[in-house]
Order: sequence, then C-alpha cells, then structure tokens
Amino acid sequence: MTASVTDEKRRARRAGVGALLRGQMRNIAPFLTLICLIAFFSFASPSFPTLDNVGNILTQVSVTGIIAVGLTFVILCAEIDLSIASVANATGIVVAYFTAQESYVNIANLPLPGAAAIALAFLACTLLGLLNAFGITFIGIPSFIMTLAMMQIAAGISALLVRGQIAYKVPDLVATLGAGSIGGIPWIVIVAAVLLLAGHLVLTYTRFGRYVYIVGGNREAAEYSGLNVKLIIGTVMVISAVSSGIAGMLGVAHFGSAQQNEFDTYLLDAIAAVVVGGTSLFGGRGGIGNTIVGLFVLGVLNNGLDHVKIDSFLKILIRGLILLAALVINVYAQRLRETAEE
Amino acid sequence: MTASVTDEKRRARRAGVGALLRGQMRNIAPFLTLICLIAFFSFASPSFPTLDNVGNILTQVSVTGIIAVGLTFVILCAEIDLSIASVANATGIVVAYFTAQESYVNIANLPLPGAAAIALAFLACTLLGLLNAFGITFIGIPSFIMTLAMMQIAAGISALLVRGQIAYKVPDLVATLGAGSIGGIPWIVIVAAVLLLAGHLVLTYTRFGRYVYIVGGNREAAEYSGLNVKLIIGTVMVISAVSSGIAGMLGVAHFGSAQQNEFDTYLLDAIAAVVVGGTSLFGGRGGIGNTIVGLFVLGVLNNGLDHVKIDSFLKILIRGLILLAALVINVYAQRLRETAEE
Amino acid sequence: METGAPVIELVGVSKSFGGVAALRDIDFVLQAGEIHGLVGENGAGKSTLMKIIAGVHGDYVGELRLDGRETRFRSAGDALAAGVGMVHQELSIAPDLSVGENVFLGTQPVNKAGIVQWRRMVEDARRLLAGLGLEIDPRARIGDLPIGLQQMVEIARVLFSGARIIILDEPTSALSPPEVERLFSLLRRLREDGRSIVFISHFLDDILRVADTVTVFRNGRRIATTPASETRKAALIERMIGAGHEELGESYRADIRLASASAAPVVLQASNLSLGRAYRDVSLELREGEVLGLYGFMGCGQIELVRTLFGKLKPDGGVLRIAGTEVRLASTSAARRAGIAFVPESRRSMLFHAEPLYKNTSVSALERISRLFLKPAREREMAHAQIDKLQIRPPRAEALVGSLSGGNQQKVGLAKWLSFPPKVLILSEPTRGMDVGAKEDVVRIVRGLRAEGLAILVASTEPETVLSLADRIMVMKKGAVVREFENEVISKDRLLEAA
Amino acid sequence: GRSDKPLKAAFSNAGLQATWCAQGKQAAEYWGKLFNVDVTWFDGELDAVKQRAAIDNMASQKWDFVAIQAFGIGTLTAPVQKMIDAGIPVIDMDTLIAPLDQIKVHSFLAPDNEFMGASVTQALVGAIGGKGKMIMTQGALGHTGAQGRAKGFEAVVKQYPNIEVLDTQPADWSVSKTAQLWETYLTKYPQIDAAFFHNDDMALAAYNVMKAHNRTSILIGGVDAMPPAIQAVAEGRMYATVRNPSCRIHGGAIVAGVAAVNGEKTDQGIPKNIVTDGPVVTKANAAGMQWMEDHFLI
Ligand SMILES: Nc1ncnc2c1ncn2[C@@H]1O[C@H](COP(=O)(O)OP(=O)(O)OP(=O)(O)O)[C@@H](O)[C@H]1O
Ligand SMILES: Nc1ncnc2c1ncn2[C@@H]1O[C@H](COP(=O)(O)OP(=O)(O)OP(=O)(O)O)[C@@H](O)[C@H]1O
Ligand SMILES: [Mg+2]
Ligand SMILES: [Mg+2]
Repeated sequence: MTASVTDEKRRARRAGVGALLRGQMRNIAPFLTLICLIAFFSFASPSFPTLDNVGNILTQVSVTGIIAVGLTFVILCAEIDLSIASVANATGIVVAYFTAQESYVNIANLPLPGAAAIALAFLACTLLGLLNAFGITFIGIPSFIMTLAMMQIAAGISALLVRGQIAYKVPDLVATLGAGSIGGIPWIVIVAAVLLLAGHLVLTYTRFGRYVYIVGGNREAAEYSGLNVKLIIGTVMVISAVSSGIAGMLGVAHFGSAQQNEFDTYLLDAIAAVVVGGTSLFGGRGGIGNTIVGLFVLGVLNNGLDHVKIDSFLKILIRGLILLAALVINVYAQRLRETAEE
Repeated sequence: MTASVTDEKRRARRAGVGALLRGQMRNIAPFLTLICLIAFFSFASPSFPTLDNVGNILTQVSVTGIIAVGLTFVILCAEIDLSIASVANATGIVVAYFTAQESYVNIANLPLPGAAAIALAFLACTLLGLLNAFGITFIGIPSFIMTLAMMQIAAGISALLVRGQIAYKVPDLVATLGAGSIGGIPWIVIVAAVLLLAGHLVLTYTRFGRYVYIVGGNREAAEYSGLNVKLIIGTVMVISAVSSGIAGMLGVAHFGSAQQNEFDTYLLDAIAAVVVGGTSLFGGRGGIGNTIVGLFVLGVLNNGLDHVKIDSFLKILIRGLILLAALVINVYAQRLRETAEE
Repeated sequence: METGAPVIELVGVSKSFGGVAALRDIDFVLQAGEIHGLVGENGAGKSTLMKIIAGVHGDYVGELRLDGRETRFRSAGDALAAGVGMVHQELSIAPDLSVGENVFLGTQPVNKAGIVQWRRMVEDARRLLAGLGLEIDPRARIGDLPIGLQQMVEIARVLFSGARIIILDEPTSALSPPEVERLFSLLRRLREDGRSIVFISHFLDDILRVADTVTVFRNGRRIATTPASETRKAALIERMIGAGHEELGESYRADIRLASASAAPVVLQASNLSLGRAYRDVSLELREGEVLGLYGFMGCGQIELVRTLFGKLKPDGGVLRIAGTEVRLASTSAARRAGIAFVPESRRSMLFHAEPLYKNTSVSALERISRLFLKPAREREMAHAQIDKLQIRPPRAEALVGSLSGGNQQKVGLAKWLSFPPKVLILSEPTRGMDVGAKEDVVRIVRGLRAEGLAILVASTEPETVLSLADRIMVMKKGAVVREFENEVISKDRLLEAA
Repeated sequence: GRSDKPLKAAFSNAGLQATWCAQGKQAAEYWGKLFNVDVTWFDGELDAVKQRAAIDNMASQKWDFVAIQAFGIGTLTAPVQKMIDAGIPVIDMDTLIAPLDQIKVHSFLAPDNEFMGASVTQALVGAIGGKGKMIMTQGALGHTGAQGRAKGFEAVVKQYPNIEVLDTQPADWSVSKTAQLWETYLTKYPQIDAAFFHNDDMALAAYNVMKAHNRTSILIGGVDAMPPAIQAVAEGRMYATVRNPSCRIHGGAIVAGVAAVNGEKTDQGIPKNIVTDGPVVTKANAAGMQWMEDHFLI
C-alpha cells in the first residue's frame, strides 16, 4: 500500500516538464554543448555555416564514427578498447598490401583480386578482435591492459607489412566507398550513417543488444541470470575490431594512402566522442544516439577552430579545455538526473 | 575454537615450500620474466651483459622510474593517470622557459634565477595535479577521462610556451641532476633510486601509505573507517603530477633539450612497468617493489632489442608480443596464487 | 537494569534520499551502559539512522545531542573522534591487507615520527584478538580467512577502537552460533565497562536475549521503545508488521516431522563432488516436487557447492547428472540451458537496478520468446504473469527495479527465473537479512513452487529457514556432509548440534 | 614583385612542433608582409588525419593561393585537387603532396634529400680520411625525407671500402629514442669515428650522451642547420650540418604565389620542380649562415 501511494506521488512528480527534462539531462547536456558550439562558430566565422562546410564536418567525422560504433558496444559493456586506432591502421594496410601497387611503390606485397584482399582484411581485423576477446575472457586480462598490448601488436603488424613505405592503391570497391561520392554525397558518409544506424538497431531491438546493456549494467547479476557473459564481451570486442577494420579500409581510401601511424589520433577522438556523448564509462547507459551527438561535438569543435583566426599554438590548449568543459557538464547533468530519479 | 583450529591447519599447510611459492606468485612471476629476458639477451649479444650496459639500463629506466613512483600510488588507489607524460613534458618546458636560453633560441621566454625557475616548475606540475584531483574528487569525473582531458591541456601548455622551438638550457641544479654524474654514477639514477625508495617507505611505513592501500582495497571500508577518501585520492593525483614533473625536469636535462611531444612514449612505458610488475589495476595490491621489477623487465627488453641485430620493423611487433606474454604470465601467476589460497 | 544518563539523543531527525523519506521525525535515546536492540522490517530505516549517528550521512534534518551537547558529524572520522564506532551491515575490510592492519584500519600504531610500527601492531592485534577468543595470525591476509572470521575481525576493530558508543548493524548474519555466543558475552562485558551498544538484528530471539531496551522501527518511524524484559517476540512482530502473523513467532524449539523419501524421479544428482579446499566428496539427490535443505555455518562450503551446481565454479572431481544424463557445466549459461535456476544471496548480484521490472523478469528467458529481435509486448506479458503470481507491488512492468522496496526486489529476483521455467531451483540464503514479514512471503512462494513439482534446493545458514522449508535436510561442516535428516523428527537444537 | 592589392594565402605545414616548420612559418609571415600577403596558418600537428581535416577546411574557403607541406604523402590529394579545380594556385613545399604526375600543383619547391644526406656524409668521410667506423641514426622510416637522406648516406659510404657502417637503426626523430640508442652504441662499439643523423635535434641529443660517456671525439653530422646546430658547429660540438632552407622554401612560396596571382604559369616562367638545396655548414661558413637565417634569406 505504502508502495503504491508513494508510486503515484512519484508519477505525479515525474509528469512535471522540469522533472522530465532533468531525467533526460544525460542526453540533453551534450546536445546543448553542440548547439552552443555551432552558434559560437557560426557567429565567429562566415565560412563555418556553409553547406560546403557541413559536408566537410560530415566527412571528417565519418571515420571516427565508424570506429565509434564498435567502441560504443564495448563501453556499454563497461570495457575499453585501446587498440581501435591501431587495428584500423593494420587493417587498412592489409587491404593495400594485397592490392597491386604502382611500380614506384617499394613494398614486397602480394597482389590479389579485390574481393580476396577485402576478405583478408576482414579476416585480419576479426582475428585481432578474437585475440582481444580471448585475452580478456579466457585468460582474464583486464581489457585496458589487454588492448594496450594489442595496440602495440597491431602497430607491429603495420610496420612489418609496409616497412616504412607508403601504399596508395586499394581495391576498387574500397576506393569508391572511401573516396567516391554519389549525387554529391560522399560514400564514406553514407557508410558511416548506415553502420551507426545498424548499431543503433542492434542495440535497441535485438536480444544481443539487450544483453550488452544487461552485462554493462551489472555483470555479476548477468552471470547469475545464466547469460554467457564471456561470449557477449568477446563478441563485443570482435565487433569493435571489425568496425575499426572497416574504418581502416575506408580511411586508407579516403586519405589516399596507407602508412604507419596514420590513424593514431582516432584513439582519443573515438573514446572522447563516445564519452562526451554521454555514454557511461561504467557501462549500461547511453547508446549510439549519444555517440552521434558526441561525434558532432568533437567534429564541430575541431572543424570550427580551423575557421576562426586563432593562434595555432593556442588551439591545442583550447581543445583540451573545451573537452574538459564538456566532461564537467556531462557529469553534472548525470548528477541532476540521478537526483531526479530518486 | 573453530578459528584456532583452522588457523593451525593453515599454518601447517603454508609451511610447505610449494604453497609458499604459489602464494608469492604475483611477485615471483615478473621476476622470472626478468631473469628469462636477461638470460636470453646475455646469450644473444656479448655487449649486453657488460657493466657499462648495466649503467645504460639504469639510466634508461630512470625517467620512467621517477614517473612510475607517483603512478604506483595512483594505481594502488584503483585510479589511473593518463596525463603523466604530458605533465612531465609541460613541466620540463616550464623550467626551461624560465631559464635564460642561448641567443639562437627563438622563444619569448622569461629568464629567472635557477631557484625561481625550479620553484615555478614545481608549482606548475602541482597545479596540474590539483586540477586532476579537483576534477576527480569534487566534480566526480572518472580519472580515466579526467586525465585524458588533462593530457591535452598539458600538451597545449607545452605548445604555447615553446611555440615549436626547442629550448636547451635548464637551471644548473637540474642540469647536474639530469645529466651529471658523481663517481661514475649518473645523478639521475641516484635521484630515481631515492624517489623509489622514498615511495616505498611512504607506502609501507606511514599511515598515509597504508591509507592508499585501504582506499584501493575497499573504498567503502575506507570511508567507514573515517578516512577522507577524497583527500587521499586527491593527494595521490598530486603526487603523481609532481613525480611526473620531476621526471620532466630531469628528462629535459638528460636529453639536453625541451620540446613538444618529447615524453610521449613514457605514458605507456610507465603504465606497463607498473602493471607488468604485478600491481593490480583494481587497486590495493602491489607496490614499489613490483614497480621496480616491472621497470627492469621493460628496460631490459627495450635495451636488449637494441643489442641484438633484428629487423627494425619486426621490433615493434616483438615488443608487443613480449608485453602480452608478460601479462599472460602475470594473470596466470595471480590465478595460481588464488588457488593456493582457497 | 540500571541505566545512566543519555549519551546520544536524537530529536526530530528526518532524512530523505532524493525525495523519498527514509526517516521521519525520529526521537531516539541511547543510555550509557545499555545494550539497545533495534528491530524493524527491511527498509524501515534502521541502518540509515545509525549511519547518521556514525557520521556517514551528514545532511539530515533534526538534532543530534552527544552527552547533552548538540553536534553534527560530517564524516565517519568526526564520529570516531567523538567515540562513535560502527560495524556496518556490509562487510568492510580491505581484503588484501593483513589481519593486523584490518584490526587497526586507518589507525595503525605509529611512533613519534609518524612511522607505522609493524611489530607493535602485530602484537597488539594478536593480544586484542585473543581477548575475543580468536587465535588468528595477525600477519595472515584477511581475504584468506573464512567470512565469519573476517566479520569477527571487523567487529574487533570497532570494539577496540576505544569507542564508547558501539553500533553493530546485523553483525551476526555471518557468524556461527558459537561465535555469536562469544560476541554476546563480550558485549555484556563492555556494558559493564559503561559503554553503550546499539545492536541491530532480524533475529528477534537474539535481541530479546542480549538487549536491555528494544526499539521497533517501521516505515521510517520509531514505533515503540520498551525494556526487553517487558516484551515478547509476538508483540515485537506485531509492532513491526501488524497483527495476524502469530505463527512467525514460532522458534522451532518444538519438533518438526520431516517427510519420508519421495518416489518422484530424481532431477539432479551429484556424486562425490569436490572442489579444492571448499568442499569434498559431496553426494546428493534432488527429486521433483521436494525441497532439500542444506544447512551449515558460514564458510562450511555450501556457498561454493551451490555455485558449482550452477556452473559458476568448476569441481575438481565428481559427477553431476541431470535427469539421469551426465553433464559438465562449463558456465552459468550452460546450467541455465540445462534447466537450473539460481538465486544468489545478495540482491545486488541478482538484479539490474537501473532497468525496469519487465527487463529484469525476462532476462533469463529471452531466448524462449525471441530469436533475434526483441518482443517487448511478450516481455511485458511475462512480467505481468509473475507480478500476479508473486504479488509484486507496485504492479507495474515499467517500474525501475531500483525503486522497489527490498521485499519486492527479492520477489523480482525469483520471478526472473519462473518464466524460464526451470526444472531445478537453487536458493542461496533466500532469507539473509530479511525481516520476518518478507521471510513469510518467501516460505509461501517456495511452498507454492514445490506444489507445482519443481525440485528445490535451499542452502542457508539460518536454521529457521531450513526447518520451515525443507522436506529433507543435509548438514555440512568444513566442506563435508556430516548428517542427513529425513523421515524423522527434528528440532533447531538437534540441527545446531549436528553442525 | 609586391602585390598591389592585399592577397589572402593559406599555408599548412606538417606540424609546428617541429622547429623547421616553425621557422618556416615565421619566414612566410615575414615575406608575406613584404609582398602584401595575409597568411592564414593551418597546422598539421604532425598527424596525417589532423592535417587532412585542416586542408578539407582550407579547401572550403576562398584563397588567392595556398602553400602546403604535407605530413604524409598522398593523404591530402582530394582537397588539394578540389582547390586546383577551383583555380587556386597550389604551391607544394618540401614533401610531395602526391606523385607529381598525379596532381597539377603550381610548383614544387623542395630540397634534394639525397643530396643533403650525401653532402654531409661526404664532409664527415673527408674529415676522417676515408676510413673508419660510422653510424647513421635515421628519422622515421616512413618519412620520404629520411629515405632520401639514407640513400645519400649509402651512396657515399659505398665508395669507401674502408668505411665500416656499424648501425643504421631509426630513432623516429625522437630525442629520447636517440639517447637510448646511443647509450647502447657507446657500450657496444668501442670505436666510432663519425655519425650521421637525419636531423640536428637527434644529433644534439646524441652529443649529450657522448659527453656523459666522455666520447666527444666522434664527429657528428646533421641535417637542417637550424640556429642551435649552427651554434654547435661553430663551437665544434658538431662537425657539420647541411642547410635545409626553410626560409627559402617558405619565402619562395610567397613569391611564387604572388607571381601566380599575377598570371605566371607553370613551366612558362616558373618551373614545375624547383630544387632549393642549401650548402653544407661547417665552422667556415657558420656565422654567415646564421645571419642569412636571421633575415629569412635561406
Ligand atoms: N532507493 C530507492 N529509490 C527510490 N525509491 C525507493 C528506494 N527505496 C525505497 N523506495 C520507495 O520507498 C517505498 C518504501 O520502501 P520500503 O523498502 O520501506 O518498503 P516496505 O514497505 O518495507 O516493503 P517490503 O516489505 O516489500 O520491504 C517503496 O515504495 C519504494 O518505491
Ligand atoms: N544511500 C541511499 N540512497 C538512497 N536510498 C537509500 C540509501 N540508503 C538507504 N536508502 C533507503 O532508505 C530506506 C531505509 O533504508 P535502511 O538501510 O536504513 O533500512 P534498514 O532498516 O537498515 O533495512 P535492512 O533491515 O534491510 O537493513 C530504504 O527505503 C532504502 O532504500
Ligand atoms: Mg520492507
Ligand atoms: Mg540495514
């Protein structure tokens, strides 16, 4: 009885728009940050709010976005993957390694038909993901440190394949998806959008997606509910590696070359996008929607700073400070939400 | 009654050497890894097991070692600090910024007396540490992401101060400690040894040190025992920043120049040293002893690979694989120990 | 019983967590030299009130007087400095540190220079623990000790912290009866010294035996405070949860007749299971439509045994058969697919607090209703079926489980298995920390499931739970099965004797 | 000559963290002022992805001309092509944006890395009398400049059978890696006569290690001839370095850009490929080199 009375009161309180807003703060705060950034840059530079530049931003966040799809799964499970950038790099290099290069490229590579090269690249990133999965679930190495080792291993594979050289050619399909466009829209933007949508659908509407949230919400309870937690975490690590692999292949095509350390910045960019978007590092909360907002917060920030006249050396500091501000907002929003819930 | 009987049995069981060894596996395993590496490299290269090279290894692990002192505190508290390398870099640059440079150095800097420059450098790293502490304890940002933002902020400060230039001069005291030697022993090795020893003594013989273990072992228990958990975590973050700062100052003197991104490799090196040494990422277990073993595992590995003739491109992969192997050994040792306990 | 002046006095204390009132307008008096028993349902606010006195909750409405002077503790450190120590409901030790350090957690002896004196610490700890009748090597890692001893060390820490006001929040739930006896005699000794003790427990017999004064809480309010000598168990229960629950007063001193072996088919059979030092050579049979009770003190191996039956731990030896076929349970999901359901001891490890009720009740049965895509409508149907069956309140499938009351959360923990549906249901400590009313619900539900033909294993360290539920009882001691009772008359005393 | 109307130019370089690039920025701004050009800077931050994003953004704005030093070959092709298609003259500095036949840049101003490597090596070999033991410490193996310098080094030492090359491991332009490598070398090799470093920063870091080990008799050669290295040459800490003329390249880009706006066409007036080589710097010409750099002449 007490229960239902309290409950009715609760519902009444919830009905208030204010409370509703507060409950949604985790999602609203990053969005507000985004609006502020857009408003600021539009005001500060006439070249920022142009259609052309919107296209730039979309293209610039595409590679990060593809990586972030898999990383969102990983972080929702309360794990982390530090090998994303390095696996992306290795996969991009593998696909180029198995493609015939121009004569002036000095790599002892193995040209194969495009389909075979793509298949081998998928195989490579899947294997790296499986190795991560194996280390984390079977051996029991914390993901932070397992993927740190993987970061080095994948970098080693990249180095070994290109040996300091640069490869330019990738299979036609990859080249089209990475650098081509259709009706003025770059294919890479379309691919990123499709993968983000697919990630969202999997997380929201499939049994596996539910398990990801459940495992992230309370791992112990998931295990005592008879879920195969190891399988789920393992799968998530493989999804992350394959997402990174796709990003690596398209990225190589997009940038027009495959070389060592090409993707290094994507590690922090992708993690920051997921976290700034409001997905909790402790798992169980957030999703692709949040990741998309996070992607645009960072994308707009990076792009906008190029449009305003600003001391080049100051830029790095400003980027750091805005990132910190976004995090602070995020945490406070989270706190407000929790107060609203209780 | 039950108590004492179980206890006696336990002691009897423990007396077995086998069981004792298994119980100590967490500490023994990294040590075995170290022995194996040393044996391998001594066999593979005649120039490796020389007194001169022992000196090299000692010098090479010194900067990492100084950073690792503070990081050990942080990891024992079950937190992480990703800003170590970048704080080291910023501090090294600050100390050079306030020192008179040669005329050919093109930095608009502010020459001050050596003592003042050193004081300002200490102030700088302390402030950065305090900012980390504030974000983690008061605002409640997870340390992983707070120190990620700090990594960018400190990099921004470095960029702003040197503006792409290189500074060479540091105060005499710093220059002596970083690059000088006494009786054939480099001062930087002595400083690292003293700081590691001090860290060990603080962790083992002071209440604060024990607090660190308690907070890392069970944060709630620490709170209920009346410990000021926030203060302890905050202090630990400041210790980490100051350790990094010292490493940065001496490192700049040791390498003979202060420039951006000079310390980047130290982030992974220091984390790997602490973790490979056997300190648990989940807090409460390990210590400076473990860190020292970890430092030498990595130091010997890095140094040894320079002594054997090996394909430069293969080196990265080999280093990654050996790191992974060390982790696997570590986890299995841990598991053996836990079985021994039951 | 003569008592002194009030050492602690609370006047009009209220406390709410984000709008939900946990305590409403509490007046509470603790005298010098008394043992004050505190009883009440789960969630009645007992722990919350004590945490206010111990400085854990600093923001509350009302007034706290220490020795007649108004104070407000901002942290546990404040309270400790003022002589208030508390043993919390959840075990709070640092598992990787030594026993000695845990005895002094945070107050390790130091010399003038601030250097921790390890040798003195070990000696002091040894002496203090010996005073409690515990011969433990203070240098041993505490995480290696059985839970009961860990709990005793934690109690020792508070008792020897020099606190004049000692709060014990359900300290006996992890202790064996002899350990409880030792604790009680120590509490009486401390009372002679003039210290004040608050003792919270759901074991009303214990409270009546050791306390001088008993206070009853209900729904965040103090209902009554009476001298222990002037009240009875039935009266306490009535104050706690209302009239009409007289049968709960039963203390199982009387004899209980166990059923004779049933002829129903065997569902689960274990032969000679062993696991390291946890348990060895355990054999058992579980038949359709019966409840097998597994009794033993904390640390006797039953926790590990039931986890093995659910695939969480892997046995070193022995054979497990389900419906006659040998199985190897590689994981909990293998166990679930084999038809085994398991409800662990703590709510924290069975529920997803941030998720709505229907997602909690469907989690183990999802693959039965959906291959690839979720079917939320079916999930809600399933939830409503369980809500009706177990009378979960509020009856809303969308309610966040974290916002349910303790008793209802416990029901959700059971409900999530019933849609599966399992062949074998294993309950580990189904009544740990539960108030008498909630215990009654559990008994009712388990009996209902037995009637439906489920094979049920109940493992518990509480004799009442086993006695009230089981058709047959197995007793474990130090990892071995030492007695089996079936088809005979048994009482609580005989059960305790066997353990 | 100087432009009558004010021009807007965009410059991008590999990363301002590098002193060579930072000097180039100053030179471009200095020459820009002289030629009435307002220079906007897009920093590549020594990162292919960041530079690509920066050039994408550059390409969506209007410029009279642009000048780019690529961090990684081939990573900027698409946006650069977009600017060329829009009729903006693109001047390629120091590193190829893409193989020259693939992209119609207005002109390519770069030093010959092979020549730089060879000429310093030649100076070192000469100084040790054509025989002895040498070490080359490379930059990042993936860097085209490093590859050219390595080629130049090898071409010279090949001609001297009495020169033994002890080691050629890369230090990735990093002073800490250089220090670590050289600590090992000094232990491993009792005799080292000369050492060639792919840039001056690494050379100076190694000198520091040599000093600590009392092995300063090793002759050191570097590349870039930035002021600290000129000083080191003047003081005898380094034997020689070769000027990689940052000011000439960046100032030249301004001049070429202004001329392009005024109608100068590729291969009709300005050649497609301009080699900007600088001289070897030894004690003899160090002071003059410093003066020219102070005035952004070389
Ligand atoms: N942590 C919490 N967050 C939000 N609401 C809560 C929380 N804990 C309890 N409540 C609400 O407070 C009310 C009272 O809870 P309480 O645990 O006292 O119930 P109860 O009457 O003791 O029921 P039961 O006998 O089932 O335990 C419940 O309706 C519940 O919804
Ligand atoms: N930290 C907290 N945040 C939110 N709600 C809380 C918190 N602590 C307690 N509550 C709520 O306050 C109420 C009283 O809880 P309390 O723990 O004091 O009960 P209790 O009487 O000790 O119960 P039990 O017998 O189960 O230990 C419950 O509804 C509980 O959910
Ligand atoms: Mg209740
Ligand atoms: Mg309680």
